[in-house]
Parts: sequence; C-alpha cells; structure tokens
Amino acid sequence: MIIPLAHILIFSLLLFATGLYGVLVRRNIIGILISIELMLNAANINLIAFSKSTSLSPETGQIFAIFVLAIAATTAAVGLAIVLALYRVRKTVYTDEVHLLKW
Amino acid sequence: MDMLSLIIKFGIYGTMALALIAAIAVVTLRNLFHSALCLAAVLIATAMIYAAFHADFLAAAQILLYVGAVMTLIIFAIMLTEQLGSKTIRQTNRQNLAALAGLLVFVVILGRVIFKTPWPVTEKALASKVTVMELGKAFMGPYVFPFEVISIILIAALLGAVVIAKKDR
Amino acid sequence: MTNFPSKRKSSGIKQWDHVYTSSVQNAPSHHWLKIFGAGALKGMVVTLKNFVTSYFRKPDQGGIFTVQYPEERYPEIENYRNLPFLVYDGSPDKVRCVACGICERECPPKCIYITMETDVAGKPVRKPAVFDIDYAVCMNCGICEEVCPFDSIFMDHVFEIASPRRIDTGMIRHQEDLLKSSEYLQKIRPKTATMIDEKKRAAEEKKKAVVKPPQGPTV
Amino acid sequence: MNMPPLLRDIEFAVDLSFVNAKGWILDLLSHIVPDWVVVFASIVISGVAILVLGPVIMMYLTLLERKLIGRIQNRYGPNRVGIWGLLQPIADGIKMFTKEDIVPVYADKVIHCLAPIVIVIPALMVFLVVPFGERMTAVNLNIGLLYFIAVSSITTIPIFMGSWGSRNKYSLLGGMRTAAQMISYEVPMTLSVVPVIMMSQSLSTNKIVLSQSGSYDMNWFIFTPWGIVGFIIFFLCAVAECNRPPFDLPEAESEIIAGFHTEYSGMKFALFYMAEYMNAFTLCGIAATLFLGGWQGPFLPSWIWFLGKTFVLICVMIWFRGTFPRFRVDQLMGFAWKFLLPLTLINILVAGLCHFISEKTGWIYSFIIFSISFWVLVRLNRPWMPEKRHYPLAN
Repeated sequence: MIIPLAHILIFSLLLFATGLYGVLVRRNIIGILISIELMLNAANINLIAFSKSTSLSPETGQIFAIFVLAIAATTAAVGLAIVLALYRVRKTVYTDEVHLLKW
Repeated sequence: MDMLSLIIKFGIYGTMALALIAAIAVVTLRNLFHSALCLAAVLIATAMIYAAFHADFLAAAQILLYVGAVMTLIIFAIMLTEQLGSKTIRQTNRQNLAALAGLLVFVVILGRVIFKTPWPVTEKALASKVTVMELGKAFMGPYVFPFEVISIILIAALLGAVVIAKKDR
Repeated sequence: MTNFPSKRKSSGIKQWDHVYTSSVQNAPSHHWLKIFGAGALKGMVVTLKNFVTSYFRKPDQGGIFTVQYPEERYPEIENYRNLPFLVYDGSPDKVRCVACGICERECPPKCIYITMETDVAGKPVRKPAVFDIDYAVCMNCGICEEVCPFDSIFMDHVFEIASPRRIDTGMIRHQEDLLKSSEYLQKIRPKTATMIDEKKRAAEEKKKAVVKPPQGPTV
Repeated sequence: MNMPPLLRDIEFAVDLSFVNAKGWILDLLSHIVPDWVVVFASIVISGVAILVLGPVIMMYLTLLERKLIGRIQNRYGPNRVGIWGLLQPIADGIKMFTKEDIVPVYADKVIHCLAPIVIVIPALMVFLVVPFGERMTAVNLNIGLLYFIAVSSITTIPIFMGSWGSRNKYSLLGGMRTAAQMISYEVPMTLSVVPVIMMSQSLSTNKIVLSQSGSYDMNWFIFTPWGIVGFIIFFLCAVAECNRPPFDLPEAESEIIAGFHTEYSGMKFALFYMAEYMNAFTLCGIAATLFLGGWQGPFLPSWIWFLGKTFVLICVMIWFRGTFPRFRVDQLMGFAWKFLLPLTLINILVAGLCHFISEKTGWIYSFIIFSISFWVLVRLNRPWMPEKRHYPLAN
C-alpha cells in the first residue's frame, strides 16, 4: 500500500459522514437516495482498503464490495421507482410533505 | 522510480480531496441535478482509488454500474420529478445544525478509534494482486450461494421496480 | 425459414378484399427469402447498387444526375421567365416603351417606376425618361409582360443578379441597364419574338391598306 | 506462416515502425533524464498520438460519410474544397471556429458549457485500450474490454448535462431518449461480448486478438457459429450506442430538431460531433478486435489490417444510414429487450456448447438452436415488428 491504511479509513469516514449528513438533512427523497449512495461508497472503500492490507484472503473484500454494488443498484432501482410512484400520486418528492401512512 | 511512487501518492491524495469536495457539494448544493453530477464525480474518483488499490475489476464495475446505470436512473428520476423553477423551495429540514454537531462528535470519536487501533497490516496482503480470474473462481467457488442470492435479489428488484413504477390502468 | 401470412389479408376495406387475396396467391414462390431481416438485406442491396452504379452509369440510366452548376448548366428553356427587361429596335434610343405606365399600375409589388420624357417645350414625349425596376422587390410574376400593349417589356433568362448592395448598381436597375436589343429577345425566346414580329408585319400591312394611318402602333 | 526470412524481416520492421519510433525516442531520453520522466514521456507520446488521431479520424470520417451517402443517393459528395473535397473537413473546422457561440439566456450556463468538454473525455479515453496493431495498444490493461464498456457508458452523463443545461424541451426529450436507448443497448452489447471472453479466457484486448491467431492468422471468432451471431448483435448494438441511423432517435431531426445538442453551436457543437464520430470509430475498432481478429491477418502489416477492418465496418455503418429509415421508440426498445437480449443469452449457451463438441457438429447444433430460437423470438415479437405490407395497386 502506498498510503497508510488509517488515512484511507479517515477518508472513507469523512465520506460516510457527509453522506449521513445528507440523509439527515435533505428534504428531497432523491437527494436522500443520492446521499445513501455516498455512504455505500464509503463502506466499499473500507472493504477494499481492508482486503488490500490485512491478512484475510485477498479477494474477499472485493467480492463483498461487488455485492454491495449490486445491492446499491437494486436500492436505486426500487427506491427511484417508489419515488416516481409517490410523485405520481402525491405530486411531491419532499419527505415532510408525505406524512400519511396510507393514501 | 521513487519519484513515480511519490507522484502516484499525491495523485491518490488529490483524488481523495476531490472526492470529499464533490461529496460536500452533493449534500449542500440546492440544485439536485448539480448534486447528482457531483455524485458522479465522487463515484469516478472512488473508482480511481479502487484502481490505485489494484482492484481493477471493481473500478470498472463501479463505473459501469454506478456511473453508467445508477446515475442515469437518478438523473432520470430528477428530470421526471423536479420542477424546473423550484428555486424558493427549502431544500433542507430544520435539523441541519443538530445533525452537523452530532456528526462532528461521530467523526471525532471514530477518527480517534481509527488512529488508536493497531491495524494488522501484513506484507502478504499488501503484495497480493487479485486477478479477474481469481475473482470469478471465488464467485463460482466459496461464494456461489451469495452470488445466486444476489442474482435473485436483482431480478426481484427489477420486477418490483417495474411493477411499482408502472402506471395503474 | 418461415412464411408470414399477412394479417392485413382480412382487414382493410371490403372492396379490396379480392385484390389482397389474389396478391397473396400470386406471391413469388421463393418463400425461403421471407425470413425476418430479408427485407432489410434487400434494401441494403438496393442502396449498394445505387452506390456502385453512381460511378459507372449515365444519368438517365441511374447514375448521378447532379449538374455541377458554375461549370455545367442545364440548357435554357425558352419559356423560362425570371426578371423583366426593356426591348429596343436597332439602337438604344428607339425604345419600344411609350411610358404609358400600365405595367407600373399593374405590377403587384409596385417595383416599377416610370416618368415620361418631355421635350424642350415641356410637351410630353412618348418615351420613358426614367424607367426603374427594383429587382429586389420584383416577384417574377410576369404580369408586366402580359399587360404591355407595345410588346416592350419581357421576362429575361438572367438569374445571376446577386449583389452585395440593394440600391445604386445593386438591385435597382435603371433604363440603361434594362435595355436590351430585339435580337437578344429573338435569341432567348425565338417563338415569342417571331410571333410578335409577324403581328407587327400584319399591322404594318393593315396600316398600308388603310388610307389614314392611326396615331400609334396598334396591337 | 512460411515466408522468406528477408521478407519477414521487412514485414516485421514495417509492422512495428510506430512502436520502434517510440522506442527510439524513449531510448534517447533515458540517457538524458531520470527514469520517471521517461515513463511520463511514454505516456505523453501515446497520449499525443491519440489526441492527434482522434480529431483527424473524426474529420475524415465526416468526409467519408458525406461522400458515401452522396453516392448512395446518386449525388457527388463534397468536391469543391481541394481535390475530391479532401480539404472540406478543414473548411468545416474553420467555419465551426468562427461561428457565434450561443448560450441560451435561461440555460444552466456552467453545465451547458461543460457538457461538450466532458463528452470528449470518455470518447478519447476508450482509445487507450484499442489495439491498433501488434504491440500498439496504448495501455495494455488486463481488464481492457471491461474498461472499454465502462468508460463508454459514461457518455450518457454529458448527454444529460447538455440536454438539461440547455433548458429546451427538445433537448430534454433527446436526453431522455438517449438515456433509455443507451442503457437498453448496453445490456445486449455486454452480453454479446461474453462468449468472446469465455473463449479467449481474458478481458485484455491484446490477449483476445492473440487468441484469434493460427491458420494464416485467420482463426477469427466470426468464423464460428456463436461468433457470427455475436458479431451481428454487437455491431447492431454499437450502431445504437453511438446514436447513428437507424437508431438515431436521440437526435431525430424530424421529431425533436437535433435532440440534446439543439442549443449548441460553433465549437461546442463540433465537440459533440467529434465525440460521436470517435465513438463510432472505437466501437467499430473494438468490433473488429473482438470478432474479426483485430490486427491479425496474413501478409500485410498489423495496423493496416486493423484500420482496414475498422474502415469496412464504418462503411457498413454509413451504408446502414443510407438505407434504413428511423425506428419507432417502441420498436427500438422492443428490439433491444425482447429480441437481442434473449438472442445473446442463447448465444452464450451455444458458445458453451461449441466449446465442448467438435466443430462440425457444433455448426449443425448451433444452426438448429439459432433457427428455433429465431423463429420463436420472431413469433413472440409480432406486435411491434414491422409487418410486410401488401400494396394492392402496385401491380
């Protein structure tokens, strides 16, 4: 590894925190989904960094990262489909305007 | 070749800085389309970091899946839902200061943990280089069950997305 | 591989039903060509044939029929009419036009401007002093030619009149630019010119036959 | 191949002339400057070669296209500027440079101006893995093919930027169409590549080319049952990927003016145009690499073989443009998802089958499988497929 492990972990921590801030603060559902993608990316970077520097079998981290990638794709697909359905019914994409359990 | 590794090192740090700036832009920009584009920048920067860690396949898959497909989906959704002239709508809720404070504490604590922990870095792992073929064999060998489960999840998500997004007759 | 009977056979207007059925019955026998995509291949063969023949064939046999304009031109067609000009007989001072102003009145976009010549005494002479046509305004209708009782204004074959200016020597043509000889008319529109000449000769003969000639040339 | 040694030496020298030239320069440099500069010089030389090659290819592809289309439509193409119109691209370039650069008032200006720059980057980046000849790949990545597919998939984002940034309804419609089309056609394109990866057991473009050598260097993948079907599918998807007719819905002039580049003029439009033509070139080059043996071929130098094959494929693309009318949207989507995608999956199956049985039986089996699947797919796809029309009064 060219740069120390801790630096990468700090980087991914900051990335994760940024994503979390977005999830907590954004009103737009699509914005929240985007922030979730950021968090998933941070997790992926961690996986890669660990698999590259610790003694587990080297491909494990990458395989898990690929699983995360696939899950992220499904999240995006289903989440955005829900957003579109919501928009069609309620004409809004803002979380605090969707306060009914049923419509 | 010492100079070369130095340049690569600075390249990685620069990429990280770029990714962080873009990530901050993603969560703070008012225009959602701009923040989606910044997300694309973050994703590409992340792919470059993967490539620097010799995870070539993952880097390419990241670009193909995220930048090629997921980003397109997100932008599509933004185009379908965003009103073009929505400048006055408040984009953040009222908990942003509280969230910022909480996250600061979170980052400080985790940062201390990261620096305090003695990570078991081994030379063997550092020297390892995973080829695509090894990855494929791992998928078809020990990880075949999760692989199949993932494929089922993908199909379920595909069908689910179609069913949810379809117009009611 | 497969043959797709058209679904349109039963649909469509009733009176064409027999035609549809007969066209299906008379379909060519090479059914193996009717696989999906054969039509696309056929189309590609057509364009390929076009491409190849464009190098070898003459224009009338499917070759390139582009006329490379400044170097090559189509032969001029006699009935082509574009912009008006004035005709004189013999020398430029013998203008046929008598400045009657009919064309000026009839011109739809009003692009003609005529004033009559006066002699020293101030008496009007049957001759235009000013005869201007604004080619930029002219809409090439040819009404001036039709209404002219003196056969003096005709539509020209010239079309290369592009100019960077509108006034002066640009698009406004004065009498001296507009005047062209009757030989020129004979050259570009022989049928019309001949017809007019014959008419004139007939009028001359009539004039000779009558003892007292009328004042102006008759139509 | 058995050739006289002298002839082989000459062929070898011509073959590697560009590689040797670069080697000499680097050799010369290595005496003067430290090692890392040499590495950078190597990158710079390859990069400059690509940066020069890309625009030149684009310029002369436009000329070629106009010429061929002209001949197909019984016209001469451009023939005024220079002999055979060879200077026409330069005249076009001067025109593009001197044109007024228009930015719409309500446009998202940063994105509007950034889009044409961003779109050129992936178009140039994919040149890195195209094997122009023996040892003439700029970067010999071991995931070259995946890199190619990944980088060329970025192209949707600048198109979105252009379409959104212009604030124009036609641009937006064009952008949406582009996204739908490119995502849809990426799937069968990627899957049609899978048999090639299976057979050559590598993702590296160089290794894929090398695995097609043998028997006069003509052991190309297109001469196998799965190869020919895969090639046709890949090529159709490539045509759709670079938005060329008959799949040019994103920029359908008669429907949505010019699609995502409606609001662009001058140099920005030229950049869009450049990216499109460079994409067409690289896609044809990759198609030649994967299925037509890349730079493999008897007698001639390797780069001539590569460029020749690519040229032929580009001519076929232009030929398509001269022949076919535009698809409808539903036909386009149906063609990708309901016809090409199942066919690619069947193609992967056939490739596996052919790997384990002899060549002759492989041909027979695959012919049977493809006939049945083709028949079934055509039957299932009846609703959107163009039907043969009968014109009763034609005869």
